[in-house]
Amino acid sequence: MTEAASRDGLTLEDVEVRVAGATLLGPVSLSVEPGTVVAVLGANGAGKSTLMHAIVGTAAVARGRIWLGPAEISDWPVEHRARHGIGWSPEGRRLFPGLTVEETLDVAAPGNKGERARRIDAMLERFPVLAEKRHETAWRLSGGQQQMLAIARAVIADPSVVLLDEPSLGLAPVVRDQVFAAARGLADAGAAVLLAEQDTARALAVADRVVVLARGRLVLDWPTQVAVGNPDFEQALMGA
Amino acid sequence: MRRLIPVLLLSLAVPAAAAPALAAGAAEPVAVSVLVPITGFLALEGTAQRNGAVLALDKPPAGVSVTYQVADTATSPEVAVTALQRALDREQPVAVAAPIFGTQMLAMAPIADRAGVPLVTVSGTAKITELGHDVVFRFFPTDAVVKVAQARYAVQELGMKKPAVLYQTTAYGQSGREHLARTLKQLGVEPVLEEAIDPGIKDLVPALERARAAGADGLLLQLHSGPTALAVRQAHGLGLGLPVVAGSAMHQPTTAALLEPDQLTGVCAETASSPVSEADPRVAAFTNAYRERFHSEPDAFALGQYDGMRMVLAAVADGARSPQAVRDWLAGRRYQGLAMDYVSDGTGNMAHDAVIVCYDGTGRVPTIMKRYDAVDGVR
Amino acid sequence: MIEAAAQLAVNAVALGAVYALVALGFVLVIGAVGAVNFAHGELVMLGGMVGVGAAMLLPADLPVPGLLVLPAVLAVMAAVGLAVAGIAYAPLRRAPPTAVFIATIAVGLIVHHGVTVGIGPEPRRGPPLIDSGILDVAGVGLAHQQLATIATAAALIFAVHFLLQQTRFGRRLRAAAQDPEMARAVGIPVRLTIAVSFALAAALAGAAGLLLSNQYLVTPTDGGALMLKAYVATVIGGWGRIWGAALGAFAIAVFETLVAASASYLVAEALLYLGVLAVLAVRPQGLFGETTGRRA
Amino acid sequence: MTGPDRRDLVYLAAAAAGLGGVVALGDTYALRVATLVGIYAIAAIGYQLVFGRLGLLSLAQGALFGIGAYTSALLTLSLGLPAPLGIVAAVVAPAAVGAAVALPIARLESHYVALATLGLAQLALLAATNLELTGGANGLYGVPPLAVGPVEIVGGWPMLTLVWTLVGLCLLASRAMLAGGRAARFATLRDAPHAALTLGLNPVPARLVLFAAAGALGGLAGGLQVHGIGVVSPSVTGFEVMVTILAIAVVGGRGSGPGAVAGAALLIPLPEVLRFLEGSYLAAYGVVLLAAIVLMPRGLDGWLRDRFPRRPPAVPAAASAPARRRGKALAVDGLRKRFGGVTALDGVSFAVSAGTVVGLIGANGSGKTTVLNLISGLETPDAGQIRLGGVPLAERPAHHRTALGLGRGFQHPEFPEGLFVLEAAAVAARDRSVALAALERVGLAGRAAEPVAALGAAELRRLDLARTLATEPGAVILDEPAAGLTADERSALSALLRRLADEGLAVLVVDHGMDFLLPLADRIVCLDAGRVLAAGTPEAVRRDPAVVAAYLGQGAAA
Repeated sequence: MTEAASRDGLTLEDVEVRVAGATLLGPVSLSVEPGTVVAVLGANGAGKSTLMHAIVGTAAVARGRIWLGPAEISDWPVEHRARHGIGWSPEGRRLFPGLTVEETLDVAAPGNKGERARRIDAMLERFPVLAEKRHETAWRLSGGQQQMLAIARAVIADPSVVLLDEPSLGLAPVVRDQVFAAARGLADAGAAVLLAEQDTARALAVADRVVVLARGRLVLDWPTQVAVGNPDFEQALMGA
Repeated sequence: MRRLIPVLLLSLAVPAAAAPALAAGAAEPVAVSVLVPITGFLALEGTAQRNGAVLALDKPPAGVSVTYQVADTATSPEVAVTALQRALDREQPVAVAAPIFGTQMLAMAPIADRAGVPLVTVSGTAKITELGHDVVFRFFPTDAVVKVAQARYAVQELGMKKPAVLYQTTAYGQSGREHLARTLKQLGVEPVLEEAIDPGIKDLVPALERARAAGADGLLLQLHSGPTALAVRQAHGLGLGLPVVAGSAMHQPTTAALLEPDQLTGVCAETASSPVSEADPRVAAFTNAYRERFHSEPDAFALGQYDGMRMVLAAVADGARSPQAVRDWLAGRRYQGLAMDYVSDGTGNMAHDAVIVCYDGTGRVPTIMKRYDAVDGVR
Repeated sequence: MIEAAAQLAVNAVALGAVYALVALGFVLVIGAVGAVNFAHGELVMLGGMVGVGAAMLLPADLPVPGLLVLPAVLAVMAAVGLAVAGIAYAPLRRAPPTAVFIATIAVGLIVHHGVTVGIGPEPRRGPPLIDSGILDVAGVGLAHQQLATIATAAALIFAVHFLLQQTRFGRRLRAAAQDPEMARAVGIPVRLTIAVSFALAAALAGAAGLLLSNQYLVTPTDGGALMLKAYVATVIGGWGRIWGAALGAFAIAVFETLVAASASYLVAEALLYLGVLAVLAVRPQGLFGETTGRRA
Repeated sequence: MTGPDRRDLVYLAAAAAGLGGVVALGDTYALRVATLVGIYAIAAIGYQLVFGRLGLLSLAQGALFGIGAYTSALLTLSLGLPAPLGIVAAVVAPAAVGAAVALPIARLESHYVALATLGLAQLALLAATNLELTGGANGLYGVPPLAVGPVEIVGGWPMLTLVWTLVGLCLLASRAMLAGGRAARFATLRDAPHAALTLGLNPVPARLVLFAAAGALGGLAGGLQVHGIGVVSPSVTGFEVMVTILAIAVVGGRGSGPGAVAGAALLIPLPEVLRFLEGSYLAAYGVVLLAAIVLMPRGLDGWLRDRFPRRPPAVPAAASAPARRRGKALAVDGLRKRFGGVTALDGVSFAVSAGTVVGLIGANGSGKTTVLNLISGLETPDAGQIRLGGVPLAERPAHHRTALGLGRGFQHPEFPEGLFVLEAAAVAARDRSVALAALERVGLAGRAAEPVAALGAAELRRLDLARTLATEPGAVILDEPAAGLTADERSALSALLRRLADEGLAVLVVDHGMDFLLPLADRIVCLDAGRVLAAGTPEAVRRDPAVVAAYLGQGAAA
């Protein structure tokens, strides 16, 4: 795609999330350029999901600001952010169990009926495993198919920022590869992709940059080539 | 909680003087309390009661001044007792227009007895005058009168030998069923079906089909207004072709209004009176006044309650100024009301006549087909 | 005998279809906000009364008065549904579910007694859907009225089904009911879908009320029993399941007609509740299980 | 308690003012309304136990009220029993009914509880309306008033005094029922059922007792009612009574006894206040009820709580209770578990000796939490054995395992609403000093008197550990106790776990962070896809190529 350069990136500026007085995240500053994949690594509870919730709007930001391109979105309601360029595939996928593949994509797609049909077709072309399950309800899909659907749902509105939270969880290795290829493909099409993962190796293979979170704070933010094989990085990761 | 205290105090202190004092004469006004069910499943009958009482109390006889207040007794004995207690304490009535709902009367009677205040009602429940509380005065024939008329008319005039009885699972329905069964037995007739019907039941076809299957040759209904209309209509729709003698609910103009005249063909009902059917100018005047005041048609409950309150006012006009005096007057005198002549049988049953009204298929106003006077032998 | 059985079966279907409309509206609100709308039975009654009132405004002797007032009933009741959402749900979004329960009880009281005072306690008959007449099918006389009732209820049920299954709005509504937060995160305006659910539920209640009002009359005290039926149907059918609730409604209608005709109303009612208890003893999840709210 | 709760003073002041109001008015009507308030208050105090404390939406309290009323009416009318004995029966019979339905009903999920109790109530109503015995729809009349010797209590001050004395006694009884930490235990059973099971709290007796008590109070109210007005009709078992009691409980504040009294004092006289509106008064009642719930969604009691917070519990001076438990070895052997088509565990075996710390690691979804759930009894293994100190556990219910010496901590611990830290820690403890000792060990002793809600996520995790330690376990199993902790907190936790092991406990810790487990654990077990991938000393496991591959991926390992 050619529009990559004109897309919006994501910028976080000293973002903090607190719940019941405890700081779950931050302060974190981070930016994701259009056309790049940033891998977010770190142990469970390090704040990866909280970071995504803050960006999506499902967790309130106590301090700091979030920018989508030139617009500050920190105070925008969740659905407003979704309609203006934030796509999210959450941890655990959270599909709508009673909706079919097609219906799931339809509720998330913008535009009139023809426009939506065009987008759905494009999405099913991009994720062929879903095409054959087009009329199957979400809860009957296999884990890999469900993950593909969650990603497809996140990107069908053509968001400029895509957040993928543990997309490879519980998937067979070959399916994991497909998921990561899909993440890379999104960035190559111009999106700013934030990828939270536990499968470090695969995440590194597709990421342009890698950041490590530990106890809610950003402890490392390096280009991938610098990180791979670097003992400090390994130390940060194992110690996270 | 602290904020509630004023509310609580206010609740108990709302003055009895809220009602309009209708001073018609120079005499010191007496108070009457109207305690009837104007909400809940007896709201229709209770509203007729209220209207009848109000019509009487608004135009007291010359020289009598009366104040009154209306309170709802809803559907439980508990609410009725509270309302009575309030009236006794705050209004000091010489008489109370009391609910048509027998269960409430059973709860109120002992309290009124202790206070010596007469309860003037149109409840048909037989038991309310059988408990030795000599303050209950009933201006509507008891089930022991109207059910006799209903059964006799069905058996003796219409020749039913195998009637089916459909009755409501309410005090009205069960008491009526008991007296119907008793009279039918005396007449040597055994019902082929007795079906209890909850007021929440929508479809009466199952009961009608059971009646048909049992070989019934007539229907005796003891249902409230809506279900009575439904039974008549569905029986008509099924083409059962059975004669119907219904309880007093059928005579209520609101019930007939729910049916087309042709559906009413041959349907009869027991009642104490049928104000809309009477040509008597005094009853016609009552009917017109009622229509004008309430924009609806009066029924026998309204007329009975009207007569009852008129008799109370007559007592007051005759100098009875205390509850005890009014009670004695009601217990001892004969009174010519609009529906009939009233006299106590010694236990407070004032009405002893019943009529059977029937619809001829041309309209919604029934004709009086047969009068059963002094059914209980009083007078 | 066969005629009688056929007649009863038709009655069961007609009653079941209307009860299904009642239950459908009830279950829509449960699906949308997870709360019981205790005023639902009163809304059915109100719908019947609105139908009675609207029919009075029509000139007499129109051929299909009931069908003519149906849109008006749907519109008025949808507005009432929005009002219920606005006063009994919106202020309590963050409150415990029992608060919504009590708030809707209060709304039910207001509707019930408002109607009693406003138009009187007497039973009313709603306008007939179409002309009265009997269609003879193999010796069984089927009232046009009843057939029209079944057809109308079925049309509305399938319209709701179509709306929920085949339109984007319906899909969004289902998505919002299943996971409101996720629904917002894909751009669905969840508050709007909730308001629409209430409006739709009340409109269905109103339609049911209109259908009942001609066939079975309407009185201001009808709400309580209808509410209980909707509740029972919904739980039998599996909490929150649209088609389960409709099936539960048919089960109740079957008890009220077929079982009642072969035994008695009392036996039928006792058996219904004993059956409910037996079902719960064997299947604590309801007869048809429960899916709404579960994640994939 | 450190002196009276200020909220109680507000209630007492309100009660005194109410009494003053009644005295000032002084007529029988005012006394009757006040008596009615008391009767409904009693029924609602009972209802709070099931609805508030167990959290079950029972719709049978109205029926229990009715059963009480009919029982007493029937016994006094047909057997000529003296009214006080009738009242006793009115308490016993509904209590028995409550206890009988408690267990089958309490295993149902929320809405099904409502339906089952509704079904029972409808059957009761059907019976009352249609049986000869109960007098049909008319009910029973001429029920004798309560009498003490020749003195009849028919109404007025005697009845008011009797009823409100009973209200007071019911409040005391309900308070006693909730004293001694039982309130916290009931709340834990209600809001944190899994934690409750692993803390050894048995839901069965709690349900039996609370359902029976609710029935007893409902029946008492019904008995008082029937002897007060002399008649009973099916309307007492009807839905309206139930709705009134439910509204009182919610408007009063869920779970609160005094709130129930306040709710009754608000709602019962309300129709009387609105009486002047004639037919519209019930619609107006609806408006006020709606306003009340919108303004106070958590009820009067919740509203007062916001203004007069509960006083913190007294913290014992010394916390030097010695632990009574000896360390016990924990071993699992051949554990298998499938969920639907997914094999979560496929023959997992390992052991944790007393006095050692074993770390259980593995990627998400590798089966770590399932192992903990099987050991603690929240799930049942398809195959395999679990032994604690040689005693087989697999067949025992979860709450028995606590008594045998097993303690479990959760990754996302649940805590009931409204407790103080010490109360939450003491929920399964022998006494509060043991709980305080446990708090001291996790570094929360200084916050013992603070509300649980004031704690952060990391502190909640420590509190969870404290309430587990307060059961004096011989072995503890912990699910990611270090997640979300700061470096300092982690080293403190690490030291604590080490100390527990040194005292002889077997400690099993699930974690992701190698830096936490490597210096702490004596042994590491690494799970992958439901199997043990590697087991051994931390250094050995860390160097194990399979583990490195699983953690860093082939690319990084290469």
